[in-house]
Formats: sequence, structure tokens, C-alpha cells
Amino acid sequence: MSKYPEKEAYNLGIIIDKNTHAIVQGITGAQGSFHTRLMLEYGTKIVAGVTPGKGGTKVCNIPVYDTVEEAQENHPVDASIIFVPAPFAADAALEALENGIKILVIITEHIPIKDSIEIMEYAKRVNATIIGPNTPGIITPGKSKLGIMPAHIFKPGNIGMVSRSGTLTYEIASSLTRKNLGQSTCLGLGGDPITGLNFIDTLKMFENDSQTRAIVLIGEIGGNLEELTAEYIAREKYPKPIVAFIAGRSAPPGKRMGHAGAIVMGKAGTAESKIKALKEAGVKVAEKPSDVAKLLRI
Amino acid sequence: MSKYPEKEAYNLGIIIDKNTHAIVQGITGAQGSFHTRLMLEYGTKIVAGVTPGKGGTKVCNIPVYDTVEEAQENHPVDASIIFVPAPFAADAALEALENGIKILVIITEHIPIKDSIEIMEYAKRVNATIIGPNTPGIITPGKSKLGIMPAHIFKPGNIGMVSRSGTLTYEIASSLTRKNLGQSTCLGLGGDPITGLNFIDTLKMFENDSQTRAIVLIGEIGGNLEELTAEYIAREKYPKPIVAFIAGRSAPPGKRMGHAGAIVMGKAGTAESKIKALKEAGVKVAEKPSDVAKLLRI
Amino acid sequence: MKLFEYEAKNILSAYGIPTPKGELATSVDQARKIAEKLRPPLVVKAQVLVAGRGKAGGILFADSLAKVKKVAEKLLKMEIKGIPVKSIWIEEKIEIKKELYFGITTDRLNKSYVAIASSIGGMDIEEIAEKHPEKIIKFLINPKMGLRSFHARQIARKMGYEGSQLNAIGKIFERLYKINIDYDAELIEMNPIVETAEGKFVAADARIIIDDNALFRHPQYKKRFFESESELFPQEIEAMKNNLAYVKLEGNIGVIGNGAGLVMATLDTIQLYGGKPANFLDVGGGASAEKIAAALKIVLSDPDVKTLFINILGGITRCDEVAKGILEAKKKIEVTKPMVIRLVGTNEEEGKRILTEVGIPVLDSMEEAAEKVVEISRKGGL
Amino acid sequence: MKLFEYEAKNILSAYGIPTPKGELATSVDQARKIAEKLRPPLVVKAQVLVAGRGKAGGILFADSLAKVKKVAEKLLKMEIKGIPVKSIWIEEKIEIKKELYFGITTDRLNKSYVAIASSIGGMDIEEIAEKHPEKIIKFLINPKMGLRSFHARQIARKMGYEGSQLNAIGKIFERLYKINIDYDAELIEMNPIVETAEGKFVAADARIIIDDNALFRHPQYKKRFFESESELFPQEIEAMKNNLAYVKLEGNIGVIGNGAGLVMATLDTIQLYGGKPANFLDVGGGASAEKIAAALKIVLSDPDVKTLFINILGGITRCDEVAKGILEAKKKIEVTKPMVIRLVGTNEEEGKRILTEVGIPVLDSMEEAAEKVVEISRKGGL
Repeated sequence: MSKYPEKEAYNLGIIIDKNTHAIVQGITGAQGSFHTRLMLEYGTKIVAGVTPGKGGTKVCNIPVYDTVEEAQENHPVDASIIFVPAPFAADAALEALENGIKILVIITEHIPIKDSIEIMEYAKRVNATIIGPNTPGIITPGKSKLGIMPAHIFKPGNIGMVSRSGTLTYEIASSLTRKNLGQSTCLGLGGDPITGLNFIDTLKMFENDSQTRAIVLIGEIGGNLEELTAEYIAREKYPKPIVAFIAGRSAPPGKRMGHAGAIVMGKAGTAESKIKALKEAGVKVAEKPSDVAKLLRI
Repeated sequence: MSKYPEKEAYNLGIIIDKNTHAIVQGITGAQGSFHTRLMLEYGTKIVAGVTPGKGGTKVCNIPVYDTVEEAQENHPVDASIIFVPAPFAADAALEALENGIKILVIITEHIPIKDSIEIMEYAKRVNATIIGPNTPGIITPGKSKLGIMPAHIFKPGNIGMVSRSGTLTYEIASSLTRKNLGQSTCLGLGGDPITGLNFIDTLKMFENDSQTRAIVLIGEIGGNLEELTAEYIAREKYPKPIVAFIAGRSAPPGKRMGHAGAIVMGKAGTAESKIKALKEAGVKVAEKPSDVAKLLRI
Repeated sequence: MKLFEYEAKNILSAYGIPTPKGELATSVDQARKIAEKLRPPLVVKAQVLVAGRGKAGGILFADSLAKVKKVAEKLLKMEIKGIPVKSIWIEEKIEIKKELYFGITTDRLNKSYVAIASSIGGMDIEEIAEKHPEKIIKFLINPKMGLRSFHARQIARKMGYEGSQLNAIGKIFERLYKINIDYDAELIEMNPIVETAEGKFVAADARIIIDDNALFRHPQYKKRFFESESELFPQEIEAMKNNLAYVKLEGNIGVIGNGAGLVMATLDTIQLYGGKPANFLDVGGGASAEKIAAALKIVLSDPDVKTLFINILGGITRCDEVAKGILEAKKKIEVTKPMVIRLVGTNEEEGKRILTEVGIPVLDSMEEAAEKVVEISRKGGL
Repeated sequence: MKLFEYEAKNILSAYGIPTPKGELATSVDQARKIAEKLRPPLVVKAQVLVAGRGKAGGILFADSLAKVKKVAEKLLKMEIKGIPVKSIWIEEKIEIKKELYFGITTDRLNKSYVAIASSIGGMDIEEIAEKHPEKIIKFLINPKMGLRSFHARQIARKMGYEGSQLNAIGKIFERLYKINIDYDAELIEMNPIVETAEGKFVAADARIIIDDNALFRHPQYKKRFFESESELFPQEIEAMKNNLAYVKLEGNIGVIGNGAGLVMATLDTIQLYGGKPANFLDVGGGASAEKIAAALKIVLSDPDVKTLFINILGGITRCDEVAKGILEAKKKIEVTKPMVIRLVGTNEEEGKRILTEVGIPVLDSMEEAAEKVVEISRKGGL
């Protein structure tokens, strides 16, 4: 990694930075309040929380409101991180979007597909960025995090990471950190079939981020987004080096979405297909999580 | 009217002109086929018809297709006039809009409010012009008509007419024609609570239409659009003379939409309220239909 | 189409909106049985569709079984604004802390639904809206989003609610919107929605008007539309069956025309000349001879009508069809009342020929015709 | 959650989509009664949730009552891919002119629903899609518009239909989309939808998978989800009840981890070192000691499991909770199988302390741990 010397002063990360003012929707729940504390400790500017019916209370000394509207009347708000339980998560996301918030990190898992489709349609219309659902969030090490990832496994640096998997990201990030390969921004796309950002969106951002010198892409079986990403990388002659890891090589043929799913996906979806496509696009693919660091150093 | 000499060569009308290529949705129905013939006789460029399940047939020698998509594959299309029965009218309008048609004349009456709201929301999003529903349509005398009005009562000239009522428009138009006051464009907004164009939209178009020297505005009881139009005329110091007629002065207090309706409308809605508002805005208001021509000549 | 209070409340209840426990009775005996089950204190409410029922004495309280019987007897014999009370709704009495208002209707200018809410509701809500417009919350509903939970909570917050009350009343607003959409309502309102002594919310009165044009999506109501519109004049029912727009008025000149605007202008002109229209009847566009005949029968069946004015400006409507319809009606019913006919437009010559051949004169000018019919009616009709 | 064919067909039928007349039987006697009512020729279909039922002999024809009895007997004794057939669906035989395909699923890239249609359907649809992609119509559905009548007709036209057939099949597509939305389906398909000899359309087979995450909106299925998932291993049912993601695999190394990606990578690494995982078990994020204990119990109850690998990278999950869960499980069940534990992350020190105190060694590296567990399993587990 010697060709990517670490700098003292880091520029902005992608999507969030030190000056991002965020609210926490679902701040009064166990997860919401726990991670609000951790995010504050990390230096994230959490300005307010929203939990309907809990307006007027405080969590970690942060004021809680009943509605996003009220939070915005009292604070500058750039982003929202959502911990609201699945049945109510779409409502929370739409509330944030309708109130003009342009960056959403949706931690909640088990959101119905129909709800996610609605969220994404709205986000697209108003040009908002959605991370998740079912994501560990985003961290720009040393600057800010909007997410639930353990902060100590990250360190500032030049590697951009984008992943469909939470703990696997931690596994790889901590191995990079141990090997002194710091990260510019690490972003979890989310494990659901329908997510906001995808690999291609994120690669475009990393391309424009001067801080990022190389990218780690962590995929898994299911869907065809890795294959489409490989196509994109090849077609656009993507200028920064990428190392990939794909989980699920030993998995049996997964749950297939009937004939319709098979027709939509063609042969895509298996680890084999994804690895082949990425390799053909010039991406180095690691066999084991610990190989990622080695391949970055080549 | 001597100060508005009639010209030999007329410019374009508002919204439609000689070169507007239109399709007829619901062309195979009794009304659709009858008025297709009359529009063709008037010189309107009807290029195709659409009736699901009747594709491949002809009406007045005009080819009929199953879908708007197919009509567009075979013809240039600027506008659509819709005769489709009320339960299916919203589907027809949305089909036209989704296929990129920007001018819709919806003749159909009895379309549910919920459907109209959906049509109008879509039209607004794609910046399309909707005339109706429940409208006689639009005529630019001597040029083109997309509508069901009897053509012989109109003649080319300088008076723009905009109305919420069908036969009342004919009544007044024919009296103007008899008195040699020709019309630039006559447009029925439609008799439903929710319509596409309203008085204000139309006044703006007439303002920019060099052919139009004076405007006849025909309102009726119900709603508060005449009052809001009066406000607009006063506020914008509308530059062209307007003569109005409001039907329903003798009507008993009409069906009120509960308390909610009363609160939304305030005291608006009665003929008295509308006439007062228009007079205060400097509009001449006729007592009888035949007085309109007299007031235009002042 | 207006729903009865009990129909509206049953719908609200099915959507999970709290309403007072209640049942419908059409006899004193039934009322007694219901009262025994629900136990006083009770409210007994006349089920009529006319507005202003409360002020007309149609809502009575009863704190004993004997009183329920008495009150039920009274109401079931009562007429409200000319409408006999055929059924009563008996429900538990709610301890009212505060009366609120919430309703949804259409906003013509914005082409969408609008929710209206007020933390002061009840019978005088319109007066409040006029005198204290700041007490009224108007919330425009984006048609593609609908009224979501979070919108409902925004409204609840503006009404001054917080904590569990904010969520509870928000849920009620959200559900009412869902009913509005599912039932194609053109108006839906809870007035009052009551905050009880315990801080709960109950829809104490509810009103739903279904968009007549959407009845094809609600066959259960379409059927009942004709079956039980008990509060209509026979002419109105007949008009409905023939798809004619008819409104009974208080004068003596029967009016038939084509197009609502033209018919309204005809009424105005009659009035301008000093006459009094007996009705509004719009045959609509492209009416057939049969429809015209039906219209004549309806108007002439009204004993208040002394003279008849037919004003047709033919567009899609063909004058020859109108003329044939007049002859058809004449054949089937004895027409002794004088008629003034104005007939111009599509196929005008043929229409005039048909009528003048049998000795019925036809005029060209609506205003002349109006003047003439007023003159005749002034002479007493005949 | 997969619905049985008969459940799916009953839904289609309720939405006005033509399906063959049919009834469900769980005994030969019932089958006979149904057959007498419907009258042969009939089709008898095993009701199992596994795919490929037709090719496995689960769909049989019967042209006489005697044959129905015979066929029913045969199917009700059959196992399909290891799953015993508990019920059969008996329906009228349709005269097939043509087999078509129509289905709706989600499109990840476009974040919307997508309709797939083909004028060639049936069992080989996927092969057709691969060899003749031009026969496949993919129609992306705008989430805010849905699949409207006119969209359905656009698809029907592209399939080559016109006239009344275009409207008829269009209506079926539109209704299937409505089911898709109302039931929160992640897949809904009719394969084949049959064009009959008379030119009518009938959904001869139907498949609905409901989005598990949306079951809270469909309580009737949520209940049945646990009641009748008869085709699952006991471990799978236990995992479901404990909200754990469990998949049975064919090896002998039990695996427990947190996070689907990490568990998958664990399986991959085991395999890379020559081992064979017995299962996939993801405890999810922030698992409590109880949940960890439940996970251990489930994995250890599988007789195929010879060794156990626990791989935890604590983020929200706390290592001390995991350690406590392991001790709790050990207390309740006799753990005789060797365990390899890798435990790092949040509260790592405390977790390690708890385990090492009772003599359980803990590793830091996932790969080392994987290597070790493979080695132990190679030695036969113990």
C-alpha cells in the first residue's frame, strides 16, 4: 500500500462528514438510544431524536420530538438514521423524505419489500440518498458515523469499503486495520433485496473522492447486482483498483424466486457467477476474508 | 367592438390549432364515432382512434388501435379526446399521459372524484394540459375543434370564451355570433368539482394570445374558483376586458359538503358571492345571457 | 349519497375507530330491549339524512329505561324538516371532556383531498371557523402519499396533543382517511370527535357522503341508493331512476332544459321576469325522446306546477328527438297545463316542424320564452 | 412464505381470475366424493411446497372414478423430494390449446416490481427464456402507477392477442397484480395460464410466495406459517420460533455465527479447508444469552453434527452475552461434542474471561479456528 501514503488531514468522506447534522428516528428504543450514545461519543453531530409520543423527553441529553417537522423547526438537519421497528419504518422514512431530508440511513431489518419499493420510489423522485435498509450504516473513520458498526475496528485511511453484509464488513475492516490499511469511508448497502444505494452508485462516489485510493467490494450470493457492477467496471474502465470478496461459495442453490425470478436473473446469483464476472472485469477476488488485505498490497 | 377590428388571417388559438394531431379514445362508442365524424368535417386532424379490443377496425376511415402505444407507433399524436365511459375514463387518461400526450380533452361525465384527483396529479407531474372532465371541449372557430359543441354557432373572431357550463356556452356563443362577435377560442372547463384547467389558467393563456381581445367568463354556483379568479384579476390587473355571466342566482343554497366543505369554502359558492367578487375586480357581469354581447360592445 | 349516522359509525368501528356502543331500533319495543342491554344513561338519535338534526330536537338523552321508552316513542313519531323518523340509534352516553372536529373533503383549487381539524368542534364548528380561523387546521393531502401516520401526528401535534394521546388520535385520523379512500367519500367527518374524561377519543357523530359517481365501485350502496332514499319527493326518485337531474323548488313554473348551466340560467331568467320556478330538471346531453317524455311526466306530476317551460339548445341533444319526446308524453299523459317551448340548435327545423304541425308553438329566444311563461303563470296558469 | 397451490388458486378465484373447478382432499374417500361431484376427466395434484412436483410425478390424470381413487391412493402415500404428500387437489381437466406464462416479482436494480409474460409457458419456461429471450416480455412496473388495465393490455398485445381475448387476458394480469400488492407477494405466477380450445383463459397452476417480512399485515398466514410448515426439519421450526436464520446443509460441522455474510464466509472457509458444514445458523445482531443458548441447542440436536464452530465478531452483539449463552446451554444440555469458539469484538475480554475460566478455549482468528474445526472433524469429531 506504499503507493497510497496516508495523509494527516483527511478530506470529506463520501455522503457524510464532520458537519453532517443528523436526527435519530426511533431514538427512544433500546437500539436507538444505545447507538445514539455511541455515535455521539464518536463525534457525530446528532442534533435531535424523533419518537412519536415521546416528544419533550431527552436521550443522551438530546431533545426528542414527536415529529420530524418539529425537530426541523428547532435544529439544522441534513440526515436521519432510522431505528424504527419494521412495521413503522416506511412511515418514518417517508416522513424524513417529505420533510426534505436528503440522506437516510435505515438500520431497521425485516422491512417488507412493498414498503422498501415505496421508499425508494419517493427517494428517487426527490433525489435523496438512502443507505439500507438492513444496513450497519456508514462510517468515515475519525470523522463521523451514522450506523451501528463497532468504531474501534476502523481507522482513517484510503480504502473505500462497500458491502452487502454487516459482520463480514467488520471482519474485513478489522483485518485491514490490523494491517495498517485505514479506510476513507465504509458503507453497508444493506442485506435486503431492495436497497437504496447499490455498488455502482457507491463506486461512482468513491471515484470522485480524492481520499479513496482503492476499493473493497464485499458481495454475497443472491441477486445480480455484483454481475451488473462487474459489467459497469469493465464498461467504464473504472480507474481505481478494486478487491472483492464474495460470500456464499459453499452455499447450496438458494431460495429461487420461482420462474419469474429465474427469468429476471438468468444464471446470475451464485457466487461462481459473481466471482467470474468480477474477475473478467479485472477485479481481484479474495478467497478468504484475510486475503483482502494481501490483494490490496499487490 | 369597433376598436377590435377583425382580421382576415387568424393566428393560432390557445392550446389547439390547425396542426394539432389528435387521437380519439373511445372512438367506437356511439358518441365517440359520431363526434369523430363531426370533428373531421370541421377540419380537425384526427389521426387515430383507440378502443381496447377493437384494434384493426376503422371509424370514419380512421384506423382504430387497442392501445395508445400502438397508435403512437403509427401516427404523430399531440392530443387526445376521451369519450371512454366513466368507470374506465381514468385508465384511458393515464394511458394517454403515460404515453407522453400533453393535451387531453376529457368529454366523459360522472368520473369519480378520486379518479379525477389521480388524473390531475399525474398531469401536473408531467406538465400536461387537461380540459375537463365533463366538458364540451375546446374549439378554435374556423381552425379546429376537440369537442362536442355544435360548430355552426361559432365564428372566428376576437372573443375568448371560458366556461364551466356546456349548453350555456352555446347559448351565449350563438348570441355573440348572431351579433357578429366572433370567437378566438372557446373552452369548457368542465362541470365537475375537480377539473384540469381552471379560469385562472385560461385567462393567462388568453392574455398571451394576440388573437384574443376580450374575454367572456361563464361561471356557476358551487366551489370558490370564480372568487379566486376575481382575486387574481384584481391582483394582476388583468389587461384585457372581461364580461362574466354567473348562472344560479335563483338557486336555493345548494348541496353543501358538510362542515368541512363550509369551512374550506367560507362564504364563497353562491352566485351573489361570485358576482360581487367579480364586480369588485372590475369585471362586467351580465344579468341575462343576451346581455353579454351588449356589455362586450360598451 | 349520504349515509345514515348508524351506517357511518358501523364503518368507522370496522376500521378500528372507537365509537360509542350502540344499536339501531325501528320500534319502541326494540328500543327497550337495546336499552336493557346497553343500560342507561343513553343517547337516542333520530336517523334522518337532513342536517341540523340536533337543533331540531332529534337527539335526546335518557337516564332510565322508562325514559328511553318515552324518548324512543317521541322520536319515532317525529318529523324532522318534513322527513318522518323511521329509525333511531341508541348508544351509550360518553363523558365529554372536549369536543373536537375532524373531516376530509375535496379541495377544488388544489385538486386534492384536504383534511380539516379543530380542537374546538361540535355544532358551532362553522361559526368557530369564521370567527377564529386560527383554530382551524387545514392540511392538504398529496394524492400520491395519502394521509400517512406521520401526517396524522403532525395534525394532532398542531391540535395540542402529545404523548399517547398524539398517537391515539393520529391513528384515528389515518383510519378515517383510509375509509375516505376505500369508500370513495366526497365528505367524511367526525363532529364531534370527543375527548373523554379519561383522555380517550371517541367519534360521537360521523357523517359520510359517498361520491354518487363512484357507486359503481360500491354495489351494496348503489342498491340501497334506490331502495331507501326515503327522504326524497316521488319526482326525485323517478328522476333518479331515469338518470335525470331534478331538484324540487318552491315556485309554480315547471322547467326542463338540457345542461345544468342552461337550466340554472333559465331559472334565473324566469326569476328576473318575476316568475317562480317549481323545479330544476336537466335532461343532460343527447337525451332521447323517451328521456324527454319521462322528464315531462315527472315535472307534470308535481301538483305545484301550473305552467311548463321547456328550454332546449341542441348540441348533442337533437331538437327532433325533443319534439318526439314531447309528443310521446302528450300521448301517454293528459297534458292540460300550458307549455312554452324554446327549441334551437341541432335539427332545429325538423323539431319545429314536428311540433308546429300538431299546433304547438315554438320560440327562438330563451328570454322571450321566459317572459312569456311568467306572463302565463301570472294569469293563473290556464 | 410459500402458499400451497390450492391456497393460491382460491385467492385467484376470489379476485375473479378463472381457475379450474376443484376441491381439496386429504383422504381417498374424500377424493372419491369430490370426483363424483366434479366428474372425470380430472387432474389430481399433490399439494406440496417443493418445486418440480410435476416432473416428480405429483400430478396425475384420471378419466374415471376408479382411476381417481387409484391415483389419490398413490399420491397420498407418496413422498416428493422427501416430503410426504398430505393433501391432494382435484380439479376439472382443461382443454389446452396453448400454455402461457405470467408472473410478477421484484426487480432489484430498478427497485420495483416487474411482470414477466410469455406466450410460451409451462414446465420449460426457464429453458425458453434462455434459448429464446425474444419470447419473454419483461414489463417494469412503476410503483406509483401499478399495473393498470392499459399496461395489462400493452402486455397482452405484445403476446399477440387482440379483440375480446386482449381484454380478457388483460383483466387477468391486472387482477394478479392486485393480488400481488394486497398479499405482499414477493412472487406470484401463473404457469401455465392456459388458453383453452374455446379461446378462454384459465390459470391452470398458480404460485404465491408471501414476503415473510410482511406477515404482520397478514395474520391469517402468520398463524399458519408456524402451524403447517410441515415440510421443515425440526431444527428449522425451532429456529423459526426463536427468530434465528437456520438452513440445514449436508456436512457434519455445526456452524453458529452473527450476520448472514459472516456465517456464509465461515461456511466457505470451512469448505476451503476441506470441511463440510452441517448447517447455516445466523443469530442476527445483538443476540442475547438466551438466543445464543437456543442456537446451540438447535445445532446440537442435529445428529449429523459432530463438531461445533461458533464464530462471533461482536458489533452490536456483545461477546460477554455470547459467552453466557454458551454456559447456559452447557448447563441445560449435555454438550459432548467438541466446540471451537472464535470470539472477538465488543466486550471481547469479558467474554473470553467467562469461557476460559471454565476451561473453554477461545480463538481470535476466524481462519485459524476454521482450520482447527476441520481438523477435529476429520479425526471423527471426538
